[in-house]
Amino acid sequence: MREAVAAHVRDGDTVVIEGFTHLICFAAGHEIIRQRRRDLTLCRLTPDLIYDQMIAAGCARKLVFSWAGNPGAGSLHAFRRAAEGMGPTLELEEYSHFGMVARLSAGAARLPFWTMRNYMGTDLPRVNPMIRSVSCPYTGEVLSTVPALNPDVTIVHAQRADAQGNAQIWGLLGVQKEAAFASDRVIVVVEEIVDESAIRADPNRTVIPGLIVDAVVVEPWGAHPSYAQGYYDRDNEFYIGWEKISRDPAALARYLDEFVYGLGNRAEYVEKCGDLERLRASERICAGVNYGF
Amino acid sequence: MREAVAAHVRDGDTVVIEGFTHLICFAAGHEIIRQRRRDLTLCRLTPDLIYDQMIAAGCARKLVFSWAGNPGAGSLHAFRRAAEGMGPTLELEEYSHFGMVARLSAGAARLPFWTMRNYMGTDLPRVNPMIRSVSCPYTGEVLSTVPALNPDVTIVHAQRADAQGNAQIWGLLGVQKEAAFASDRVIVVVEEIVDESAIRADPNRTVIPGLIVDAVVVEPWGAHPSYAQGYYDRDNEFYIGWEKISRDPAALARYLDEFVYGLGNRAEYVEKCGDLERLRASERICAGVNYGF
Amino acid sequence: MESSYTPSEMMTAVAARELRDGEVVFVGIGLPNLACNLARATHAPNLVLIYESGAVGAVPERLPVSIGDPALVTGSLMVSSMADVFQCLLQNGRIEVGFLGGAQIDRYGNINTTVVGDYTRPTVRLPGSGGAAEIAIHARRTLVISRLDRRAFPETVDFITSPGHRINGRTRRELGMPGAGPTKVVTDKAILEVNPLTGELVLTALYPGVEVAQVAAGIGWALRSWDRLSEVAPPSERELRLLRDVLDPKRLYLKQ
Amino acid sequence: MESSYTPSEMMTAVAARELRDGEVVFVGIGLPNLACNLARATHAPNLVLIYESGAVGAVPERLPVSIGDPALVTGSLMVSSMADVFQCLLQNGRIEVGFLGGAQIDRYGNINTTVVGDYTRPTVRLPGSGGAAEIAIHARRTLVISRLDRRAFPETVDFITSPGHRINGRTRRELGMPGAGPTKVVTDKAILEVNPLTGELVLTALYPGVEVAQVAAGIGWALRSWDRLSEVAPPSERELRLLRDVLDPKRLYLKQ
Repeated sequence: MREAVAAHVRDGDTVVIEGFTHLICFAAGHEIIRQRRRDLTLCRLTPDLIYDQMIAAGCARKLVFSWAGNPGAGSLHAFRRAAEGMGPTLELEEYSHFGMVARLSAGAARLPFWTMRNYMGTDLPRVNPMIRSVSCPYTGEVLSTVPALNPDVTIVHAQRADAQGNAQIWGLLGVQKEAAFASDRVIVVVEEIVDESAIRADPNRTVIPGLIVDAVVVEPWGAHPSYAQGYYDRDNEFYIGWEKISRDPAALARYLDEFVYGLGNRAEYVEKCGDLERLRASERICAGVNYGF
Repeated sequence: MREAVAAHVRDGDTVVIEGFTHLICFAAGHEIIRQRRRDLTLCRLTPDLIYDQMIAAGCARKLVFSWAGNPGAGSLHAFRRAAEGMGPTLELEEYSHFGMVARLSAGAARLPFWTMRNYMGTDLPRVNPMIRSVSCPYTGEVLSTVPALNPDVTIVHAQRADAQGNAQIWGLLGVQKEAAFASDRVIVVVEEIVDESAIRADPNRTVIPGLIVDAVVVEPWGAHPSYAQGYYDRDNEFYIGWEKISRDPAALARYLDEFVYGLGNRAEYVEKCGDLERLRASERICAGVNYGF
Repeated sequence: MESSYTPSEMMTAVAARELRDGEVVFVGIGLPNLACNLARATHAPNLVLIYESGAVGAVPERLPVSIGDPALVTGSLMVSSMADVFQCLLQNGRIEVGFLGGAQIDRYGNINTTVVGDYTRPTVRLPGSGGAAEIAIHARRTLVISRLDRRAFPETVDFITSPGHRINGRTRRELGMPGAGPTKVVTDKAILEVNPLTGELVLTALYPGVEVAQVAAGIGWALRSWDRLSEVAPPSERELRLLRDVLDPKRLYLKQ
Repeated sequence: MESSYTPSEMMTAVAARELRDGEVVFVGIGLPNLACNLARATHAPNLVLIYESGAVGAVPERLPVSIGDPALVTGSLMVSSMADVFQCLLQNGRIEVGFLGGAQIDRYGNINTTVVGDYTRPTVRLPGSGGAAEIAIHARRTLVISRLDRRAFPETVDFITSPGHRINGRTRRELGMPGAGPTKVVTDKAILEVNPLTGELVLTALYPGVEVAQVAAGIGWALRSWDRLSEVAPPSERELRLLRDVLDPKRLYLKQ
């Protein structure tokens, strides 16, 4: 991970670490904090705890997002302090979920914009001039548009991939595929590396092809405290506990010292977290299908 | 199948029977011919033998397509006779594959058009006025557009589905998902009906949700002479043999009499075809994945 | 005390009754999720639960702690990419009921989940839209669940995240919105419904033992009400048993 | 007779040599498929084969009889929907080499697979574009495989299905095409390449024992050629052994 971040994440980059609740790559976020990247434009539908930590650590110049809360547990206070003018300045560019999905879809297709029937009656276009409109060449209907989002680097956490980065994901898929195809560089982080033959045995499960991947990193528990379907559950206590930590800048600083700066890598994090085994997933293995002909 | 076609396919309808080489529902096409539907607008990327037969049978008023050949074996002569003015008149509306995929993508999203960077330098827009252009509200770039395609009815063949039509497909996916979501009515035809629990055991395999499906039909070998991954191989001899049959209108009429009009249903077709077992797929079953948490 | 119940339990029961069997519902976490599962366990066994995270036909074995809980995936009918959720399901018009909540809901059902105060210099920065803007625009109808409070029901919201029935005097039809918007607001004391003629939220039904004045006290504008107000039945024993013993045994959401 | 070989074998070997290891190739059925698999078996083991049907990283265990052959899926790295193939792979610029053939190829590399004669009243109705139009526009470069024949190489095509290097005098750049287009035409007697200055296809290399006049005889315009023509090496023993014993043992495509 150290090498992958050093090689592919640069100061000033537009960075996407995607994963909707599922497979959020905290391992990569922590490494970016450790390497003290600066002036990043961080993009995610839900900034979540990972971007709250990166904002607190001073990595971010700008945030592009659609829902900035602590799902089911409260606020992202580092984000809120910045947004409410009580923290470091942070530029905000705000859409809805559909808008962010559309921006990445356009980026993946290498089109300059994406069309939606959306935003009429909302104040979002008033505060975000990048939400515009286009007239249908057939019906004349005016539809709303968002510009393509093409990150410098996208980091995707997957359950498994082969050495070339052919990555398979099951459970919630979020916008990882679109983000990866939209990006100039792609880092795939996985719970486990498998032999190419395991990928080839079930090609319909592959979400990201190795041909667009620049680096593959194995990082078990790399998505903790978020979850990896079939590997480990969400550490909900940590999410609830974050409310208290992030509310107090000093406590947040202590957390970063202890769990990020104070550690050399993810293995040390896993060890420091102690009993993560309590989150280990139960077995609900599905049947295979026949690819014969 | 008789009931599903009687209830959902009407004279004058815009009909899509999709499946790119894989899972082409000949069973539905034959039933539509048997029920003597007329004035249909038939849409498919590759009309293939099924639409060549429906054109010969007089079901079609118009064909919307992007590649009208007999893959690897020659021509679709019923189509050619019509197109070359030596058969019944058939209106043609022609795109490229990307254009047809884009039309169905727009239809599925219920947008009036879809945007592409395509067609510059080709003669297609000259002969098809529905290929137009739009200016990007951000870059000013002029991009090409195609109008949404929203069929009255789409027929999709899948390996399996539950009684509600939650359909799972593996192997080539073509544009079935887009076609189904774009359509007012959807008929799902499957090799086998499985219990809902089998679908729920592997939800990432589901391509079409039952909530958009109007009828579910079980029709083993329903895609013959095309194939169903994991069930049976393509009957390539039939595809090669079609060249000779379709070249001669009399021979084609005899084929329809013998294999369509002369039979009451798909079971009789399977019996008449004789030894289809030679096409039975070998076993290449993949491993399952863990959906536990 | 078997007849006593908390406001949350009442709101959940009332919201559940709004759902018809077989409907396709865009579900949120908390009370909406409980309402949907209560409806499934009672009068609407064929309700199809869809979460913006992509889980379709979810049958959560545990109370989901987030909209992307793994329990929503395990045993579901389909997992959709978010692009498909918003384009092929929501924009396609397949969602019959959406649930919305908000820090502010105004006279015309406009909802604010973005900022309290000025957008560029907010006193309170809220999470933002998430999928709320497009749900309010596309769902055939949306249900709002919110406790009465003058701050929560101002005359005008500070920011329109999710459009209601009048936006600067313009109707949803004039603005081209496919869905009917927030037709009903389920509060802790009463039910408000939109007056289709004026686009205004009006009082249409009271919970047992509630006076109109108590409701008006929690509303930031001159609340109008139907001449004849219906009284809403309290949660039945069965509803309460399901909520307490099966759906939220730990009282995560139903305590108050 | 071990040194003798068919034109198809020569064309396949020549096309295979055009592919570099690790390249991402949009493959067609027939000779292009054989050329890719020959390259994989010789100098380009890491070639990534993509079929418009959606199979990515295909390793067909048998000679595919169609672009959607099940053998292209079994053991492949990924199956993409066709929307992803055209938007995320082709339009995204990930395809480095595309293969095209055609009933007509003109002086400027424009290709016709749509109609012979007038579009509305064709003498021969051809299959149409399929993915050819977008491949010619987006693939970083495209290779054309076609036997020489005056009817197949007219001065001007009857219909431009896949654009070449000059369209009514306009260049690809002027028209905004991302890819380089058909840079090389592999025929049964020689290799034609585009002259980057004029956009015209010119003779650059001859096959063993072929005279310029024989090539010109199969071209419908005044064919220009480089001053110094290189001679193309015939298929090696190894190439022939692979083609005959492994890749097309039934001689489906290599007979003539």
